[in-house]
Amino acid sequence: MSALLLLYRRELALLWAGGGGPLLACGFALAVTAALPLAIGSEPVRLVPIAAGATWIVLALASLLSLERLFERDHEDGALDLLALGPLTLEAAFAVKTAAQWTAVGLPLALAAPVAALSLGLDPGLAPLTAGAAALAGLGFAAVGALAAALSLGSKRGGLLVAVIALPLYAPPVIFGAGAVTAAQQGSAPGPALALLAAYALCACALTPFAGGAAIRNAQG
Amino acid sequence: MSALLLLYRRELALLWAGGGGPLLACGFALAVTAALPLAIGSEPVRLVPIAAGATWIVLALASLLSLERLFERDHEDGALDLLALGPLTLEAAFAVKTAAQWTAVGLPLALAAPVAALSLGLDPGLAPLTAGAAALAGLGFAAVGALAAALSLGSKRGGLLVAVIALPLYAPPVIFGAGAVTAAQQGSAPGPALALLAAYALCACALTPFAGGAAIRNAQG
Amino acid sequence: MDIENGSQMIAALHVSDLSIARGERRLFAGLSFALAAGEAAQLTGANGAGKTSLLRAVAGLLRPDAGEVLFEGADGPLDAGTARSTGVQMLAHQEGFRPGRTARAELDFQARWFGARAEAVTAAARRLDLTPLLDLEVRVLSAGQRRRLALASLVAANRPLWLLDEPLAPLDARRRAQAAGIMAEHLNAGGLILAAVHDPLPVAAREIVVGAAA
Amino acid sequence: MDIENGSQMIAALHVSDLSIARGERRLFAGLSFALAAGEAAQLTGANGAGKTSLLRAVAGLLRPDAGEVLFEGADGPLDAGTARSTGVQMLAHQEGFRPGRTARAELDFQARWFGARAEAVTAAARRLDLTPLLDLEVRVLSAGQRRRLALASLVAANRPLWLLDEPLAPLDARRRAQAAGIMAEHLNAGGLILAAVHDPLPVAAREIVVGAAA
Amino acid sequence: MFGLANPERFMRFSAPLVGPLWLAAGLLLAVGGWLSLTAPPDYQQGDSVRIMFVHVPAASLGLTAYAALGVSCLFSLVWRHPLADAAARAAAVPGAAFTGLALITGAIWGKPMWGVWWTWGDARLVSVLVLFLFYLAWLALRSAIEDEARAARAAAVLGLVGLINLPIVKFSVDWWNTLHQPASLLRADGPAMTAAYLTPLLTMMAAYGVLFAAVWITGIRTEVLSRRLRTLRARRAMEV
Ligand code: HEM
Ligand SMILES: Nc1ncnc2c1ncn2[C@@H]1O[C@H](COP(=O)(O)OP(=O)(O)OP(=O)(O)O)[C@@H](O)[C@H]1O
Ligand SMILES: Nc1ncnc2c1ncn2[C@@H]1O[C@H](COP(=O)(O)OP(=O)(O)OP(=O)(O)O)[C@@H](O)[C@H]1O
Ligand SMILES: [Mg+2]
Ligand SMILES: [Mg+2]
Repeated sequence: MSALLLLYRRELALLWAGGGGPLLACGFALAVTAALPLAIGSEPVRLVPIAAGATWIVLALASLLSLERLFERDHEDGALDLLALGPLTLEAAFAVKTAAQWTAVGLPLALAAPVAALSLGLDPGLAPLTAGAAALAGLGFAAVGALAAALSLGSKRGGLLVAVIALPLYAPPVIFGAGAVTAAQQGSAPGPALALLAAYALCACALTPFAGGAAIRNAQG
Repeated sequence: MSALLLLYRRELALLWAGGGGPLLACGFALAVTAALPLAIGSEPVRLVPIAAGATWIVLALASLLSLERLFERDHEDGALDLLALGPLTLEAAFAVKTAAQWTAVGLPLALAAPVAALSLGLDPGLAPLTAGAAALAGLGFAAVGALAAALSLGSKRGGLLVAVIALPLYAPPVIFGAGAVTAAQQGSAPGPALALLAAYALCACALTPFAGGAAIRNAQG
Repeated sequence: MDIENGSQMIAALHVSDLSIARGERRLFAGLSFALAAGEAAQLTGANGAGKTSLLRAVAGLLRPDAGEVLFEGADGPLDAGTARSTGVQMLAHQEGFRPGRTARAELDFQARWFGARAEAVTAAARRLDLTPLLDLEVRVLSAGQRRRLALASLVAANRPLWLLDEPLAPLDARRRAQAAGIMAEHLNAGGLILAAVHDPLPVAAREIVVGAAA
Repeated sequence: MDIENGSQMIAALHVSDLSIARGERRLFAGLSFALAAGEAAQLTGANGAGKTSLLRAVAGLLRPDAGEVLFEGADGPLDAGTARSTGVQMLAHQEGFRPGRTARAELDFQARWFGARAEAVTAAARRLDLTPLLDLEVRVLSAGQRRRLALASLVAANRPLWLLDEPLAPLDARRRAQAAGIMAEHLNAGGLILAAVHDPLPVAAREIVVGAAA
Repeated sequence: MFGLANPERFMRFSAPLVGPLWLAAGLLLAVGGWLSLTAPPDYQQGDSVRIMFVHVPAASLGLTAYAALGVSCLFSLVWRHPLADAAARAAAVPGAAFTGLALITGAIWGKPMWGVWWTWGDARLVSVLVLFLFYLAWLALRSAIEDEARAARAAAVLGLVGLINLPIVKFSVDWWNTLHQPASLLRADGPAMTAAYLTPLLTMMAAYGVLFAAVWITGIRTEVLSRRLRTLRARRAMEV
């Protein structure tokens, strides 16, 4: 128990103070949202229909960015070896890292998501739904993102490899999340899409630790 | 002369085989473009007006992703110290790195840009213009991105800090580049926007080496 | 400074008929030795002979080609997984500290991760004269200061089996003497030390030659 | 194996009244010494005394607080920038090799960056018995093999002033003897060596104590 | 100016200024606020014209503060002026706040005037946003590097680079066709505005200016003091 907490606190500190940080993730998300109309034109007729979708893509990208460092730095400076010799299995350590990633990046992004969506012209009434769905999606992003980071350990390609592995796995949460908000925007029920989103996030959390643990063990040679 | 070439070949090899690589950058750009219609719906009325803008944002993001490693790895494993003791000034080394980044990431992305734009419904006749403008913008991205990477050396934040620094500097090429294509799409002349784009890229290439050299020297303490 | 954990404690290490290959190359084969509580062994051998690889295999970080690593407790054989997750600590070339964090945060995490109590961490830091350095980033520590930080985490966690990879190289003369004292104390308390070295360990230690000769 | 470059060649190094501070702390002050062609000096001092920092200041990688580092050629003072970019090579703890590239690629780049010709690189690799290792990734080399790769780049580039940070620590006995031979040869050819050490250098070298005493 | 290079001298010189500056800022804000509220409503804009008294000085000070930051960065980088980094740091937060305020009030004003909160086609608006992002990037970089001296120099380089944006913000209304009002105050042929608005506007400008001076000097003083504290602590750690 206390080992879980110890590791969780370390990971949180690393993500918070260094390696990304919620402020920077949110800043990135908001800046990209701000840049979007810049490039595609700012007429509401253009923006409103894509508000939900664009928000989700931005979320996915922002969660992607700090992922690379989740395991790689630990691998390079030998800390991953320490983790392997510690009181937790690598599977548990992987799960703790996922949880920390979600707390430090996913949740703050869930707060930034409604802001981004509103600035693109989303109906303010949909803000709570957007935040909730973003939090759920963030859980999925964190889990499959961490798996991608673990799989690309020790490769020469780093960041972009993580992105390329994670991106297809990010598609379902993006589709379901944006789908839920778009459905609500068009007056139909967001429930089904939300249920799919939740199912995806939970399955990801339940399954990725096993694959992730194996991936780390493999990278240690 | 031969030192320039030696360094350029090393940087190219690093970017090509490792740390990103044109394939991965292009893969990322195309994957995001493919995800866009998933999120915002695939009706041409939605896609066509944003084709140019979305392409440029995707380009900017893709050029952002591999930047972090441009100097950071060299800094961490001590290679930056070797560069400082070598036959070139750090300013020249910075310029060579920028050139390599452009060759390895900017130019391949310039080839991917028309593909991405066409898949979003851009008029095929505009493909050459898109590629040319993307190549120019890529030069600007490479220069100011390398500066951002050099400035954030030795920081605790890494990737996202690079993004936050680069973002305001990326705005002009995105605006001018997307502006040129959009202008052509709407039947007016892309010339003025292209001229601004070229001016920005050239100024960036001429000025950033000085700032970048100072930033590297500073990081070495 | 007695090593706790009762029956979970590692009382002996048996390496039998171990063989390790890296890439297409076999580093060594048929290496066997045993190490009992209170004993130290130093691995010697040419560069690239496989000392570091052997340490990693004992720690379970590298899968050997053939042969086995067995841990024995006071009451008989221990499960390798349990033994490693409660009884083994390794000090590698790369100490595993994150350069951007403070020495205090890193020592605290590492030592407590390996089971140290908070007071033990403070005591170990004081013992190794690290107290004035604890607020510095690990990045700015000198090579020897960093190594002392790693030693402090070993001392604080006080696990029975220490795997050390050239532990004394970056230390100055005074610190080497101090490290010798720490190792001797660990052995007296029933600990085990397996160290890869180029210069002889400053405590009585059996020599195990790794490589061609093995 | 004569050192070339005629008048550009560093004939002496003068460090005068140097003082270095890191963070809020002054490491040492008023350190002066000179080193002439064919001479070696070893920097000794406690951990954290500032040996590595001094080497970095000589290399121009660290701005000293006060004092100067002057280079002298055969015909008089040299511009520090030119002297450093043509005459100085440093071997730090971190050898500057990229783990994911092959030893061949890294040695080739590093040596030629410092001015070696292609044949010199091959000869140096052969001399240090690296030829069979050249196709491996740097990541998988052992600590000693990696250090030998760095020595090969020094030998191949053959710049006059070598700054070495604990150069021999990870080497086995045979390689230490070989490294001693290489250093002696460098000094005979008119080179200069400034090394931070904890164990004495295996060549005749003046001792410079860094830290409190200075 | 160079006489103040010495932090001691600056502290001595600025100590008696702090109180009066805050006082003056408070007074001017009160007077300016009253004048703004009692100015007659505009025949076209009605009461929303009052936003001008908040918006214009905020935008103007956002620019001025960046200029202060940029020049401080120049001093810090080129002459290693010991106060310059503290000055840059102390200018960044109020500068970002003023710029943010200009963005927000501009958006609020834009809704009744142009029918939209925000438009991306307008070079002035976009360049002000870029200015705001520069502030954020500067603050992020300045705080992301642990070593103070290094952080200061890296941030100084970025601050100098950001200076390029200032003329773009300032002259965007003249160089490009924009929705935004062209300069009506600082013009070659004198201000084009009736006295009824000019007086409150100028008072508010003065108030913001003095407020910025007060915040800035206080910030520099705090920075110098905390630096002294750090040095003291480090010295004590050495003695132990
Ligand atoms: C978010 C939107 C806006 C931004 C970012 C913005 C920004 C600026 C800036 C940077 C200045 C220049 C200050 C100086 O030169 O010292 C300025 C001045 C001014 N703005 Fe705005 N503005 C915005 C919206 C508006 C709106 C909607 C109006 C009213 C129609 C307006 C009216 C003015 C006026 C009258 C001036 C003074 C011009 C002068 O005398 O130089 N602004 N604004
Ligand atoms: N993929 C691979 N292919 C071939 N050889 C490999 C591979 N990976 C590792 N090796 C070799 O395995 C050996 C690893 O040795 P190890 O690091 O265990 O040596 P060591 O005894 O610790 O040496 P040192 O004294 O230099 O630290 C090296 O000789 C290395 O070249
Ligand atoms: N920002 C900082 N604040 C305080 N002290 C610092 C800072 N940066 C470096 N130092 C100190 O400066 C010294 C650097 O020493 P250096 O690495 O030069 O030592 P060294 O003589 O090479 O030691 P070793 O023998 O351990 O390698 C260390 O004592 C370190 O703690
Ligand atoms: Mg080894
Ligand atoms: Mg040192």
